[in-house]
Amino acid sequence: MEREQLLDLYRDMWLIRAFEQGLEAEFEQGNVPGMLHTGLGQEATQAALANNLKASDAFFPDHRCHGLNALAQQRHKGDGERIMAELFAKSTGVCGGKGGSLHSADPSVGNFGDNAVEGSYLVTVLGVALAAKMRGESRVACAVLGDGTVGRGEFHESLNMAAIWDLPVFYACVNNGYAIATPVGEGHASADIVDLARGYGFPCEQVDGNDIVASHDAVAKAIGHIRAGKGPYFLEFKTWRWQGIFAGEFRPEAEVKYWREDHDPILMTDELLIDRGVDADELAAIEQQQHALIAEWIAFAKESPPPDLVKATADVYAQWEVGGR
Amino acid sequence: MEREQLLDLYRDMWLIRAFEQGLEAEFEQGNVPGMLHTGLGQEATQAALANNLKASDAFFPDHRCHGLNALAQQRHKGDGERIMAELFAKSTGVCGGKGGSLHSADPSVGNFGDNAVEGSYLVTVLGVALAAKMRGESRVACAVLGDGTVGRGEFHESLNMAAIWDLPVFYACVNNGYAIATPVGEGHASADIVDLARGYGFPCEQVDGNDIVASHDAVAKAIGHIRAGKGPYFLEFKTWRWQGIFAGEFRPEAEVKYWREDHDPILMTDELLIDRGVDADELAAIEQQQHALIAEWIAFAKESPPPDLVKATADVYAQWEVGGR
Amino acid sequence: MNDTQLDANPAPSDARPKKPRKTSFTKALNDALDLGMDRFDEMFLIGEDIAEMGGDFGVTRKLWAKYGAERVRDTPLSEAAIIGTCVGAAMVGMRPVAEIMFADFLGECYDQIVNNAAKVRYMFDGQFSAPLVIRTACGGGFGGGPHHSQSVEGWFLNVPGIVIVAPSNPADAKGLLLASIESDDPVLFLEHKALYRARSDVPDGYYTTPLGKAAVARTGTDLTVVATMRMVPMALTAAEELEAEGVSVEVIDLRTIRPYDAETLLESVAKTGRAVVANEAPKIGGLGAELSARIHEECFSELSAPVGRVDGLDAPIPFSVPLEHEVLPDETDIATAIRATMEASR
Amino acid sequence: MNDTQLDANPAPSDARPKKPRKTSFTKALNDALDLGMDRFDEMFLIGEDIAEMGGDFGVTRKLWAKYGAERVRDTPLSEAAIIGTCVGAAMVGMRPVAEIMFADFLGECYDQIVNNAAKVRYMFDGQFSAPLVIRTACGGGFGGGPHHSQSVEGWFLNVPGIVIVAPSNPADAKGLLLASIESDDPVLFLEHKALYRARSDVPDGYYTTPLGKAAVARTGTDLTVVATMRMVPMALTAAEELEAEGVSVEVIDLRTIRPYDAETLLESVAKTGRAVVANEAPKIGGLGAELSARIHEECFSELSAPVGRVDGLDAPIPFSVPLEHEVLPDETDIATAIRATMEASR
Ligand SMILES: Cc1ncc(C[n+]2csc(CCOP(=O)(O)OP(=O)(O)O)c2C)c(N)n1
Ligand SMILES: Cc1ncc(C[n+]2csc(CCOP(=O)(O)OP(=O)(O)O)c2C)c(N)n1
Ligand SMILES: [Mg+2]
Ligand SMILES: [Mg+2]
Repeated sequence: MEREQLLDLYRDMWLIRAFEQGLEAEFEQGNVPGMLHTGLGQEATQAALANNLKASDAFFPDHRCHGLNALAQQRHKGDGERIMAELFAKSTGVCGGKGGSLHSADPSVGNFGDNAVEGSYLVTVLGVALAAKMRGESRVACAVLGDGTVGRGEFHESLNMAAIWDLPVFYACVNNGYAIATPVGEGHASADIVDLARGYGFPCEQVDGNDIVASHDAVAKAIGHIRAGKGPYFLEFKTWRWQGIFAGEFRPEAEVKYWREDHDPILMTDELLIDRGVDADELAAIEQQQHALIAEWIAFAKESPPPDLVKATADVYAQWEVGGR
Repeated sequence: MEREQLLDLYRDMWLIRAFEQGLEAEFEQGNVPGMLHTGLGQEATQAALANNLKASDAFFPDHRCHGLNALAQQRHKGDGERIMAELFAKSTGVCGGKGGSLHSADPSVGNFGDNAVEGSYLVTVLGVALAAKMRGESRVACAVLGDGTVGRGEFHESLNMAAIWDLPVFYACVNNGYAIATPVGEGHASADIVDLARGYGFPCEQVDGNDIVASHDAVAKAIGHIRAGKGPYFLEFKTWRWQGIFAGEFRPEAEVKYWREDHDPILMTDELLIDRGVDADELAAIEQQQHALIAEWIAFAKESPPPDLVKATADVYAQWEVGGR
Repeated sequence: MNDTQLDANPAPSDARPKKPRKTSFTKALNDALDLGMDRFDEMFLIGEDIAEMGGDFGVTRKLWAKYGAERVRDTPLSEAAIIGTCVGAAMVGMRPVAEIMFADFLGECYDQIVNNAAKVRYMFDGQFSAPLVIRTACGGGFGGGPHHSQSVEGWFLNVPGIVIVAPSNPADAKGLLLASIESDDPVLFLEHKALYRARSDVPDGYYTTPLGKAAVARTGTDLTVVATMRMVPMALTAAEELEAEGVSVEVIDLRTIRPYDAETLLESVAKTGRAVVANEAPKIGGLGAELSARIHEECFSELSAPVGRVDGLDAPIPFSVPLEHEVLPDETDIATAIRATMEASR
Repeated sequence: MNDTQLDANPAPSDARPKKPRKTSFTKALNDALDLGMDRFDEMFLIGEDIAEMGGDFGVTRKLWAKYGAERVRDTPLSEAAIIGTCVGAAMVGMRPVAEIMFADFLGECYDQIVNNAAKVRYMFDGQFSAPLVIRTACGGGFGGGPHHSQSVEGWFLNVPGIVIVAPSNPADAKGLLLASIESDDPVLFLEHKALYRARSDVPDGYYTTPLGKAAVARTGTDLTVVATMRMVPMALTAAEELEAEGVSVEVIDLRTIRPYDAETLLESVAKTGRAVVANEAPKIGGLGAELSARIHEECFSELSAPVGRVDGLDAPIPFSVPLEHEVLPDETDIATAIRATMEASR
C-alpha cells in the first residue's frame, strides 16, 4: 500500500477514535441522550469500509458505526459534524434528532441507517441490492453485522436469497468476539462466522480486522468482486471492541491486554508508518488534528438547537397529517 | 433387513398409500373440508420414520404426514381411524375436529402436531428437546420439514441452537424437489439441503427417501446417534410427491415418469420382497387389507358426529371461560 | 388526523372511465396489477409462486408471461426476506407489491412491517419513503383452520405509519389497489378470501379509489352500520332484512382501516343517531373497539343507544366448519345487533 | 368472559405475608423469579445475557449463580428460537420464563406468540398447555428511540389465548409475576422501563396477585381513570391535583390487560358516571379504544359525558427527548382530560 493511502487510513482511524472518545466523555457527563455503543477498537474495520464504499453505494451501519457514518458524511459531503449532532438529538443532525445513535442515515452519502432491531436490515439490504441489479446500477449494498446479530434467522433468509438471485450484497461481519457478554463461540455453532455462511456457495473470507492494510485490501477485493457482477460476498473481520458491557469489563485479562496493547489497530499502523519513514511528530499531529476536529463537532452539536416540536408528528405518513395534542 | 421387518414396512407403506388415496377420493367428492396435501409418493420416508419413533419420542409432522400420523396412532394406540376422523372434522378425531389436516396431534403417541405456518415448529422442537435433555429423558424430538420450509429463517436459529446446546433434535428433511411449484434448486442456494445444514457441525446425511431399506437404516442410525446423547442429526430424504399443484401437473414428463413408474417406493419394495421369495399374492393381499382397513376408517369418520358447538369457545384459556354468542 | 387527505402523490391518475362490466374480485385485482405494471417501471411483484403459477389464488395470473421473471418474482418460503426486500427496494424508489400467501403468515415478517416499513420515513426524518404494498389473503369461512383463516387488521391497528386497506367489492378492489401502488406510504392490502369470487361492475382502464375515504354503500336514516370486507355484503343483506321490518339502515364501507375516514362515519351517525360496527375479528381490541369508542366519544349527545359491536368470538378459528360458523359473525348477528340497538333506543 | 376467574391452577399459593419493605420494582421481580425457581422444578429462565450478566435491566441478577446455567440459560440473539423453545418446553410441562430484552423485539417472535403459544391449547383440543411467561421491557421516556421505547400491548390485544399482564408497582409486579408463572396460559408480562426503579412496600415471601383482576389504586366519587403501568402513578398525580380543585378521582389499575377485569371498571364508572382511560401507546386501535368502547357500551345510561381518551400521539417514538415528551402522554394530559370530562358533564 502507498504511504499516502496508509496515512489517509490512519487519519480516518484517528477520526473514529477521537469521535468515540469525545462522545464517550460527553455521554458520561449526561450530554448525550439514550444508549451508547462505541466503535473503539474497531477503527481499522470501519476505516477500511469507509475508504472503499462510494456515495453511490448503500451501507447499513451497525450500532458501533458512528465512525463509519461520520467518515462517509465527511468524505462525500464535508459535514461529519452532523453525525455528532444527531447523537446529541439536535435539529442539525442527519435525521434532525429523530434517529440518534441507532438510526443515523443519510442516503446521499450511501448511509441507509442502522436498525436498532439487530439484524433486521439483513433482509432490507436485499431490496436495495435487487433494485440496483434491476436498474443495472453498479451499487454495492453492504450490511455491517456483528457476530451476535448472526443469531437472527434473517441471516439465513438473506444469504440464501442473495445467493439465488446473485445480488450485489456485501456482508461485512464484524466479529468482535462477543454479543453483549456472550462469547461468539457460545452463541454460535462456530466461532468463525464464515463457517455458517459457506453453505450458500459464494465467497466467504476472513481478515484480521485490526490490520488496516489487510482489511482495506480484503474490502477492496470483496467490493471488486461484487462490482464485477459476480454476486454476493461475505467478509468476516476478526476484531475486538474496547467497550465491555455496561456493568464493566468481563473478559479475561490476557485477552484485554492482547487487543488493547498488542493488537490495537492504531498502534499497529503507527509501527507500519514509522517503518516507512513517517516521523512520530507527524503522527502525533494527525492525532491532535482529529481530536481538534472532533472538539469542533462536539461544540457544533452542543450549540445546535433541538428539533422543533412540530417534528414530533411530521413524516408519519406521506399523504396525511397526524394531529398533535 | 429381515424379511419380516421389510414386510412390516411394506404394510405400513400401503397403509399410507391407501389412506391418502381414500382421502383424496373423499376430498374430491367434497366430503373433506379445507385444503388437502397428500403424502403419496413419500410412503417410504414416512414408514421409515414411523418404525423408528417411539410413543415417548416427539415428532412434529409436516402437512403431508397423514400417513405418519395414522401409523403412530395405529402402532401405539390402535386407533388410526382417529386421524381420518380429524380430517373429516369430526368429534372422534384426535383434536375433536378443531385441528384438521394441518393440526392433528396426539402427544400420547408422540405426535406433537403440524403447524400450518410452515417451518414455525423448527423452533418449537427445540423446547421439547431441551426439556428432554434437562429431565434426562431419552426422548428424540423430530421435526419433519419440507425442502421449501427450509427457506424460513427459523431453520438457521434452530440448527444453531440445537448445535450449541447439543439437543436431541432429529431434522427429517423431506426434499421432494418442490415447494408448491418452486424447484428446490431455484428456492435455495443448493438443491442439496444438507449443504445448508453442514455449517452447524453435526452429522448431515442424505438418503434415497424412496428406498425403504436405506431410509429405515438411515433413520435408525440418526435416532441411535441422538439417543446415545450425541446431539442433533440432520437427514435429508430425496423423494418426490405425486401431488403437483392444485392447477395440475407442472413438472417435466420424464421426471414424472421416473418417480411414478421407475422409482415408486412401493413398486421398488415389491421387487425386493419378491427377490426374497415372498409371493405376489401375499403382496396383493397386503394391499387389499390396507385398502379395506382404510375403507373402515373412512366409514368411521363419516359416521362420527361433528363436534359439539360448545367446543367453539372451549380451551381458549386454561383459567377463563370465553363467552359465546 | 384521519380526516384530511392531502393527495401528496404526483403519480398520474385517470378519471374513472365509463363502461362497467361484471368482473370478479380476483380479476379486478389482476387487472389493477397489470395496469400498474404497465404504467410504473419501478413496480414489481414478489412472492411465493406468484410467477408462472400466478399465486395461490390466481391474482397474479398471466403477469409473469407478460412482464417476465425479473418483475414478477418468485421467492423461497421466506416471508421476512420478502418484506425486507420490499422495504429496501422501496427505500430506493421502487414500488414493490408483495404477496403474502395467507395473512396468518404476517407474523413471520411482523418486524419488517412494524419496525421498518412503518418507521423509515419518520425515524430518518423524511429521507426515505416505503412505497410498498403487501397484498394478502385474509379471513375465514372455508374450513382453513387456525392458520389460514385469521382476520389480522387488529395486529396492525395500533401501528402508526401503516396504511391498512380492505376492499369489499371488485370495483373498489381495483381502484384501491392502484391507489395503494401509487401511495408513498406502506400499505397492507387485505383481500378477504370469501370475496375473491364476488362479481360486480368494474370500470375498464386505470383509475384510483382514494385511500382514507369510506363509501356509503347504502343510505338509510335510522341506524348506521360500519363494516369492512366481507361484513359489508353481510351488512347489506341484514339491511334489506331490516328494511322489511321498517328500519332504514345506512351501511358505511370503511375501505381504509388505517387511517380511517372518521368524517364520513361520524356524519352518518350524527344523522341516524344509532350505530352498529361489524367485524370478523375477535371483539377484544379489534377494529370494532376503535370505531365504537370514536363514535361514542364524538357523537355522545346524538346517540340514542349505545353502539352495537358485532365481532368474532374470542377464539382462534377452528377447522370444523360448523365450529367456524359459530366463531365468525354473520348476517344474522348483524341483524340481531341492529334490532337490539333499535330496541334499546326506544 | 373476562369476569370469571376460575383458578384452575393447582399450584400452591401462600397467603400474602405481613411485613412489607420498600423494594424496587426490579428487585421485586428478581425476588419473584427466585421464589418461583425455588418452588417449581419445571421452571427455567431463558434469554439474552440473563445468566452471569443478569439481564440488561438486572432483573435476573444472581439467579445464574444460585440455580446454574441449565436453568438460567443464555441464548444467542434469536428471539424466534427463544420463544419457540419456550413453547415447546411448555408443551411438555416445563414452565419457561423468557426475557425478551426490549418489547420492540417481539416482532421477531410474533408468529411464535400469536400462532403457536396462543393457539396450541385450542387447536389441539386441550391436549397441550403453554404455561410460559414472556417478560419484556416496554415503554418510553428515556431517549431510547423508535426501537427501544414502544408500548406493544396493542400488538397483542386482538389475539385470543394470550394473557397480557402489566404491573404498575413493585408489590403487584412480584405477585403478578408469580401468578403468571403459575398460570397454565401463556403470559406476556410487560415491565415498563420507567418503573424499574420505582420503590414501594413489598411483602416478603411467596404470594400471588390474581391475574384478570384490576385494583382500585385510589377511591373517588366523581370520575374514574383507568390506567396501566406508568400511567397509574401519573393518574394518581393527576388525581391529587384534581382533588385540590374539588374533583374526587377514582383510579383503577387494570393490572391484567387481556383478559381484563371489566367488572371492576364498570362498577366504578357506574358509580362515578365519568371516565378517562389513559395509555402510553398511540390512540388508534390501542387499549384505550377497547376500554372506552366497553365503558360506553355498558354504562351508556350512567355516563354524564363521553369517556376521555389519553394516549400517545399517532407516531413512532423519536430519539430526541423533547420530541418524545411531545409524543407520550403525561400527568398534565390526564389532568386536562379529567377537567374536560368534568366540564362536558356539567
Ligand atoms: C433483535 C434484537 N435483539 C436484541 C437486541 C439487544 N442487543 C443490542 S446489541 C446486542 C448484541 C449484538 O452483538 P453483536 O452483533 O456481536 O454486536 P457488538 O455489540 O458486539 O458489536 C444485543 C443482543 C437488539 N438490539 N435487537
Ligand atoms: C410460513 C408459510 N409460508 C407459506 C405457506 C404456504 N405453503 C404451504 S405448503 C408450501 C410449500 C412447502 O414446500 P415444502 O416444504 O417443500 O413441502 P411440500 O409441499 O413440497 O411437501 C407453502 C409455500 C405456509 N403454509 N407457511
Ligand atoms: Mg459482537
Ligand atoms: Mg417440497
